[in-house]
Formats: sequence, structure tokens, C-alpha cells
Amino acid sequence: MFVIDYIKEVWRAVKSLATGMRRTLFYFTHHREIITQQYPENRDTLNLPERFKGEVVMPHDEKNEHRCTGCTACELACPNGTIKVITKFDISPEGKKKKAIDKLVYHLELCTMCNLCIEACPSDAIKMAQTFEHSVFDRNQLTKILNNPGSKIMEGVE
Amino acid sequence: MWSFSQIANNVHEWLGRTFSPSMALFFEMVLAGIAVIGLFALLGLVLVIMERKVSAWMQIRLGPNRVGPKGMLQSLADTLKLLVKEGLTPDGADKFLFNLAPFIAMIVAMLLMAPVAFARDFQLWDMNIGILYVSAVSSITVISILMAGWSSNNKYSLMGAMRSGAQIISYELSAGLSVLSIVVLTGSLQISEIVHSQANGWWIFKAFPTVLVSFVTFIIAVTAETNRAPFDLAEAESELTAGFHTEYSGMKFALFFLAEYVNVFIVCAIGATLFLGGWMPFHIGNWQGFNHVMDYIPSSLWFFGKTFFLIFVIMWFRWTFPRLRIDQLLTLEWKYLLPISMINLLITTAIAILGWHF
Amino acid sequence: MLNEALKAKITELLPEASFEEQGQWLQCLVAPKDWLTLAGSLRNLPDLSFDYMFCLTCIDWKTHLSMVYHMTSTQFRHNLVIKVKLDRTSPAVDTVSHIWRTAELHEREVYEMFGVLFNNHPDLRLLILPDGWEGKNPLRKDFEDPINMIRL
Amino acid sequence: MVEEIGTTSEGDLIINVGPQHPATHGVLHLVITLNGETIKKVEPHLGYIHRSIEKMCESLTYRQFIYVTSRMDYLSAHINNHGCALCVEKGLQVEIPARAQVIRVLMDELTRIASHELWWGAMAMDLGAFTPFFHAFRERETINDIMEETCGARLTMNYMVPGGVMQDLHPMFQKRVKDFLVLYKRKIHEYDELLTGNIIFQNRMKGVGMLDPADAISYGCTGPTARGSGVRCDVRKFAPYEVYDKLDFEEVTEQGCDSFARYMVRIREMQQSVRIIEQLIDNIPSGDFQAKTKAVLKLPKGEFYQQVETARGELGIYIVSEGGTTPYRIKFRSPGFSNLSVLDHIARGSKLGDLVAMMGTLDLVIPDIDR
Repeated sequence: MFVIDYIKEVWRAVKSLATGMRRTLFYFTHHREIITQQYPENRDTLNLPERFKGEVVMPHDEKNEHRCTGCTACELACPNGTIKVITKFDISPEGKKKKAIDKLVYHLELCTMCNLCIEACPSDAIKMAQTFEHSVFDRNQLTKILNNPGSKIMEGVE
Repeated sequence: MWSFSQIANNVHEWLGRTFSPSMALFFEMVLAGIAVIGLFALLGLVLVIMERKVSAWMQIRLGPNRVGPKGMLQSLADTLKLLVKEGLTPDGADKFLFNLAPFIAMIVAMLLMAPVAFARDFQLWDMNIGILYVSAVSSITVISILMAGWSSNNKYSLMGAMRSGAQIISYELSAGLSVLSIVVLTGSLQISEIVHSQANGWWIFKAFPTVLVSFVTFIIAVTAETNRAPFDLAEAESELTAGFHTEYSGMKFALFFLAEYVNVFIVCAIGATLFLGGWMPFHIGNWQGFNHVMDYIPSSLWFFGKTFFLIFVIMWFRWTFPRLRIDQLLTLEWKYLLPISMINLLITTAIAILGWHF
Repeated sequence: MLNEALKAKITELLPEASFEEQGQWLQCLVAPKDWLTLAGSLRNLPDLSFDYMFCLTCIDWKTHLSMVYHMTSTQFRHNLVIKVKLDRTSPAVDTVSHIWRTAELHEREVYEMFGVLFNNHPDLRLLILPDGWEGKNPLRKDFEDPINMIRL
Repeated sequence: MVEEIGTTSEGDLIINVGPQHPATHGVLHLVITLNGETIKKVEPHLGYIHRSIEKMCESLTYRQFIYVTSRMDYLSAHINNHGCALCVEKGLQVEIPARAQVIRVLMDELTRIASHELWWGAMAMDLGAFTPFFHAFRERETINDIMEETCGARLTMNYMVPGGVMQDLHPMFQKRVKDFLVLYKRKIHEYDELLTGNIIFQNRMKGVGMLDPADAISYGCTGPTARGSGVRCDVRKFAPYEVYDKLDFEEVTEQGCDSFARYMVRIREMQQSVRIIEQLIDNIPSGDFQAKTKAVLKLPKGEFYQQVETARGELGIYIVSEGGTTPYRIKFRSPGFSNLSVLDHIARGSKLGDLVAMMGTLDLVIPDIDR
């Protein structure tokens, strides 16, 4: 009958709305479900996974030595021209000329964190750091030189 | 006992002693004006922060929490921001109407404050046609919206205004009809009499099924009338960016914003007065002890408690439901709310005549 | 339908069509003037019913352009690749946008990217490039953007 | 005044939706001709985010070009990368280790769930319900955390390489995925309570944007858009890649042909993805995660086409190789581009409010359309 169908329709509609309202009331009263992270405050407890790709860095040991041979594999692997390897020739104690890096220039502003350079590196000289707060006021500060001044290649890395 | 009415009486007596009667009346009007503007600003701040907190908790967020203790001063900071913002007027706009519209919206909201009974014997103007006044004045809101939408010279604004016009005019009907059922039961249009008629129980309990239906209809209709979601088609941000106030910025936008919240407060206050007994405390039959405890709670608290509960319900709607489409909005009014409230009014009238309520 | 049967069927429809045996699907080379009639029969013959054209593009071979149409039948799941060789200076081919509606936007894309004119296309305007774009077609091999060219 | 605000001679109103508009989720520009509230014509203007990825790829090597494709359909970045890797592998004819295959499928399905979660929230927001957005993001964040732990990034992972995957799974991966499945199953009924069952929502979706199956095929619609019209077009079923042919899952189709059917397809597809993950998560074979490939990849002369099923539909990668280290021509047949083309067809005659519902259920990702 028309009237009964009409009432049923209204009842169904009200019920469906009430179901939704019950769900939002549940969250309104259950503050434990809140998932907001308060970012600058939780900096100390913020744990980024060790694989997080934030920035390319070159680890140096305590003797200020790195593992980079200057083979330019990373430069070739990079799709954006982010890395420029500037090489020089060291004179070894035996008087032999040996290729080494002068500067490894890294343009953070061009980097897409694709990890291809890390994969390409034969001597594990570079890795991804877990930093992520990269904002600076001057774009030039994003161009970084990865090797420390005065650093040299580790013994035994070819 | 300390109460609003006592303060008002003291002020009135003091003014009467110190000045001539006409000067006293003038000062009283100034004081009332200041009080209304102050309440207006305060309500804006409180309701905005309330809305933001309610929405945040329903959306498993924290909400504003940076400015002031627990973010309670956030809306103050926002107001400051809106005040110092540049108020832009678009080139092709009708400048006079464009600038006038937000003021009309605000004046309407202020006018509506007049008959609201905030506490026992505390009312700006207890006119004998209080309910009629409220429903008459509240429909002027649509003019400000139409004015804003038309004068902005923006297609989104115009569409928002047109939608809003259709919506407010249709929902006036069922809001009026549901209010009428209380008028029928009390036999008076005067707010104070309606409140006093609920001394032995609120209408929502006294004539249970029919008044409950008119209460639900009233809440739905006023949600639509104040352009709140799920009936916010005039603003419909995913369709019309911001609807009728797309082109407004700075303080003019803030006035619209404020007027919306004050309108919500007023319709909830009217709803609380009509259906939930206004400032009348909650009494249960002959439980003298319980009733005395209830009487100790100040009447203004009762009033604001009920009003804010209704405001919460309206916010609850907003943060739960998706928006209706324009044709569905009108279908809901003309095919569901209007017949239901008409039949309901008939039954209520029968109940009132036969005296079948408590 | 298997590739051999498909080949026989197309040869029957269009004796001039030649075939290439490379890639995963049957490739068929068609002259621009024959394309429209072949397309209609490919779409409408009940035992072919290539109703779904999933890829429409163009390749610039420096000497000529070739339109590549990948199509399949949602009913039989057999695939066919049609190639139409076009002249590079004034490339033009009949539109198939009324046969496969998806071709309408794809042909507009090819039009602006390669400069291929589609005869009888209902709405052949620039789609992706900004209005008033002048100069060469970006996906051609000799295109060089004087300002923003990416050099790696 | 009427002339000033842009009308046609018949009195129709022409409005620009976008390029900056809350409903377009990006820089899509639609020029809409309206008669009152009724839509007469929708005309897309594209290109605001066109980066010519196809041209860029012509100068990138076969290892390098994969990362660019994450930027096309950024919500199914894994699946885009997967398709490219598969296409290159097809040319190289390398055998991919079983472990890598399973990892790839797991990642694809997690991506699909994450993408549909975002779609669900964003579509609810288009319709004016804000709360579901945050609820959807709660589950999506969990997936993003899993991705971050294993792949090192949350959105553009670049995890697939020709021959396998870049790194092995994180030791915690299995546990985290199982935790996610528990969370997901606990929360999935809330989606129905909040949105699916809601009468307002159903009225907004049912009978809106009717797309009949023949049109869906003719317009080249794929993915949930076409499956909502009952077209069986799941690449995972008709041209299975990796281990999909060994898996037990349904191809979700609905017969409704309207927006609600497309909505339900996506909701049910998430459950099928959960089913796939459940089958695989305890059966990840041990072994290499990457096949041995040469340092410099060279594809033989020829043409290679690979289809994959992204969250939005069929992505086709068409590589034309001249035998060098870079592709001669590459074409991405993006699902969004074809799905967008149907918008004008289904929107005519409906209300302006329906347009957002339709755009929501077409699940448009603008960089995928523009490329």
C-alpha cells in the first residue's frame, strides 16, 4: 500500500542516517582513536625507517676517509643530472698517478630520491640519509659537496 | 539568587533614579545594543571553535591546539586575521549591493535576538507576536544572500544565491508548520507564555509523538534554512567553490560567517524554547527533591545548555552526511517534510482541542 | 581467432594489406586510403568484432610517420596492430572516431603532438598544448624547445 | 549584466570548472555549458600539468625511465613502475625470480588498496561529507608506512627495476601487512555505515552517470569505470602477468552501469586485493629478489607492448626500440585519459551536482591524463 511504503521508506532513510551518526558519535566520544601526529613536537620520537630516502650522503670514517673511487657510475645512473663527479689525479707515494675525486657535487634540488645512484655504486661509497627537513632560504645551499674537505679514499677500495 | 533578571532590574532602577525617564530609556537601549553586539561577537568565537573541535573529534583529529590553552584562542586569532585582511571588491561587481549584503545578513541576525528569552524574565522585548516575528524576520536572510550572489558578478555566486533562494523559501514552510503545532498547543505567540506553559513539563514530553515529529521536522528545516550541511547547497564548495560568498574576503566575509553562526544559535534557541522548555528546568512529576535540585541550576544555564545541545546536533549532521542535490533537496521538502508536518499539525490540533496531552 | 585465421580474413577484406611477423601480436600494414573501410569492417564483422581500441599513437621515423592502432575484441580476446604509413610533410588520414569513440581524444592528441591531420574529425583542436601554439609538433624527433628543452 | 558573465545566445550559462577548483583534484579544466542547473556539454581542456613524459623517456635509459612513470599516476606508482619493468623484461627476455614476482604482486595490491582508499575519501569529500576522508587516510597511512619501510618512500617509490625489485623485503614486512589486514577488517564495516548505506549518498549515486557497456568499450573505458557497467576488462584475468594466473580472486563487476555500481566495484575490489594479499603473504618464496641483468640494458630492435591493471584501469606501455640503450619512442596508454573522454557522454542532461559524483567515480588523476 502507498502509505505503508511511504512510511517504510522514511523509516529506512532515518535508520541509515542514524547509523552514520552513531559512527561519528563513537569517534566524537573516543578520543583514544585520534591519529594526529604533532610534528615539530614529536621530532625526538620520530622514527624514520632505515631505508627512507631523504638525501644522498657519503659516509666518512673517523680518519676522514671515504670509499669513492670516482668511477662516475652514479653520475651515469642518475636520470636528472643530479650528481657531478669532478676528478683529479693523486700522485701515490710510489709516484704513480691515481684517479680520485676532487669534488662530488650533489644537487639536492634536482634529486628525485630514486635510489639508482646507490644501486649503481660499485664500492658502496654513497648512501641515503634519513633527513627530510630540506627547506632553506637560498637555493644555492641545496647544491652540496658530498666529500669532506681534505678527505681521501679508504685503503683497499678499488 | 544571582541572576540575569536581577542585574537587569538593578541597572534599570539605577538608571531610573539617576536620569530622566526618556534618558534612562535611551541608555537602556544603548546598553542592550552593546550587549547584543558583544554576545554576537562572543557567539561567533565560541561557535567557530566548537565547530572546529566537534569536526576534529569526529574526524579522529585533534583540531586547533596551538593558539592559547588547548587551542581555545584559535578563533580569536582567525578573527584578527580576517580583520586585517584586505576586503576586495571585484571590478564588475555592483559595488553598493555588494557592500550592503553582509550588513543585511548581520542586521537580520541581530534583529532575531530581540525576542529570545535567555533566562528567567530576561528578554530584550517580550512582544506578543514573538514567534511570528521570528519567522518573519528570519526569511529576510534570503535577501542578503540573493543580493550577495547577484552583485558579485560571478556565475558561481549567482547559482549559489539562486539555489539558496529556492531552498530557504521552501523550507520556511515546514519550519513554520512545525512551529505552529506548539502555537496550537499553547494558544499563544508570545515567547514568555510558551515557556511558562512548559513549567510542568517540556512540550516534547507532554505531547510526545506529534511534537517529536514536529521537533525533527523543525531541526531539519532550520538546518536547511541556515544553509548548513547537508543542505549547504548555496555554498557547496565542491560544486560552486564557495557559492554566494565566493568573491567576499576580509571583514565582509567574516560578517557572513558570523551571521551564519549567529543564525544557527538563534534557530537553536527558538527550538530549545519551543520544544525543550527554554530556560525551564527539567522537572519530573511529583519528585519534589529532584525538582528542587533542578531549580537550583540557574535558568540561563538551562537555556544555554539546551541551545548548545541543539547546535551540537546540527554540527553532528554536518560532519556526518554528504550533501543533497538541488532536486533532492526540494523533493525532501515538498514530498516528505511538508505532507508530514501538515498531517502532524492536524493531529496536534486535534490533541490540543481534545486535551489529550499532559 | 588465431593469428593465421586473422591474417586470412584481413587478406580477404583487403588484398593489398601486408603483414609483419614481429612483436607479440599480428601487425598489419595498411595504406591511408584503405584504412577507413578496413576499420569499419574490423569493428563490425561479427567474427572479428574488434570493438575496443586500446592504444592509438604515432611514431616519427624521421623519413615518414606511421600511425599505430592497437585493438582487441572484448568478446574473442584476439589482438591486432594496424600500422598506417603517412607522408611526413603533409600527413593526413581518415578519422576513426565515429567507429571507436576513444579515438576522438587520442586523435586530437596525435594531431597536436605529431601534426597528423584527421579527415572528418568532428573537433580537431589543440587538446593539451596551450591555445595559440605555433611551431613544431613536440613529439616529432626534430622538435627542440628553445627554452625548456630537457638535456640529459 | 547577463552578457558580461558569459552566456550563449540561447541563454545557456558557460562556466569554467577548474583549473583551480575544489572538485577537480588537480589542474583539470572543464568548460561546462549549463542550462539552469542542467549540464548541456562538458568540454575538457587539458595540459596544465603536461610534462611530456613520453618525450623525456626518449632520452632516458631503460633503467632510468621507470622512475618518471611514478609521476604519471602517482596513486598507483608501483603499478606503473611494474608495467614498465615488465615491458623492458619482455624485450630482454629475462626470467624473473619467483620471490620478486610475489613481492611485486603484493606491492601492487597494497597500492591498489591505498589508491582506492584515497579515492573513497576524496569522493566522499566531493559529495560534501568530510569525515570519511580522514577515516580513509587512517588505513592509507598504514599502507604508506609499510611502503616507506620497505621501499624507502611513501608515494613515488621506484621499487621495481628490470629483473625484479630494488631491495629485498624488510624483515618486518609480513608482520606489518598482517597488522594492516587486521586493522582493515576491523574498520571496513565503518565505510558502509558512514557512506555506502547512507540514504543521501545512495540517492546522489544511483541512476547518475549511466554508462552502458557498449559505450564503455567504445570510449575505451577500463578498470572499475568499465566494470561498473558489467564489462569484463581486468588485465589480471584476461592477460595475466606475474603470478596472477595462480591466484584465486574474483573479477569484480557490477551491472548497475551508474555511479553507484562503479563505487561498489571499487569497494569490492579492495576486498579482493585483501584476498590476494592473504594468499601471498605467508607464501613468499625464498630466493633472489632480482635477476642478474647487465649493467647497461639494450633492448633488441622491435616493439613491445605491456598491459597492467592499475587502480584506475588498463595502463599500456608501448616501447619502440631501435636497439639502443634508450627507447626510440614510448607511449603510455593511460587509463585516465580514456576514462575522462566518457565524461561528456555521461554528464549530458544531469545536474551540476551530479558532475562531481561522476568525476568522483571516474577516479581521475590529472597527471595520469596529461602525462
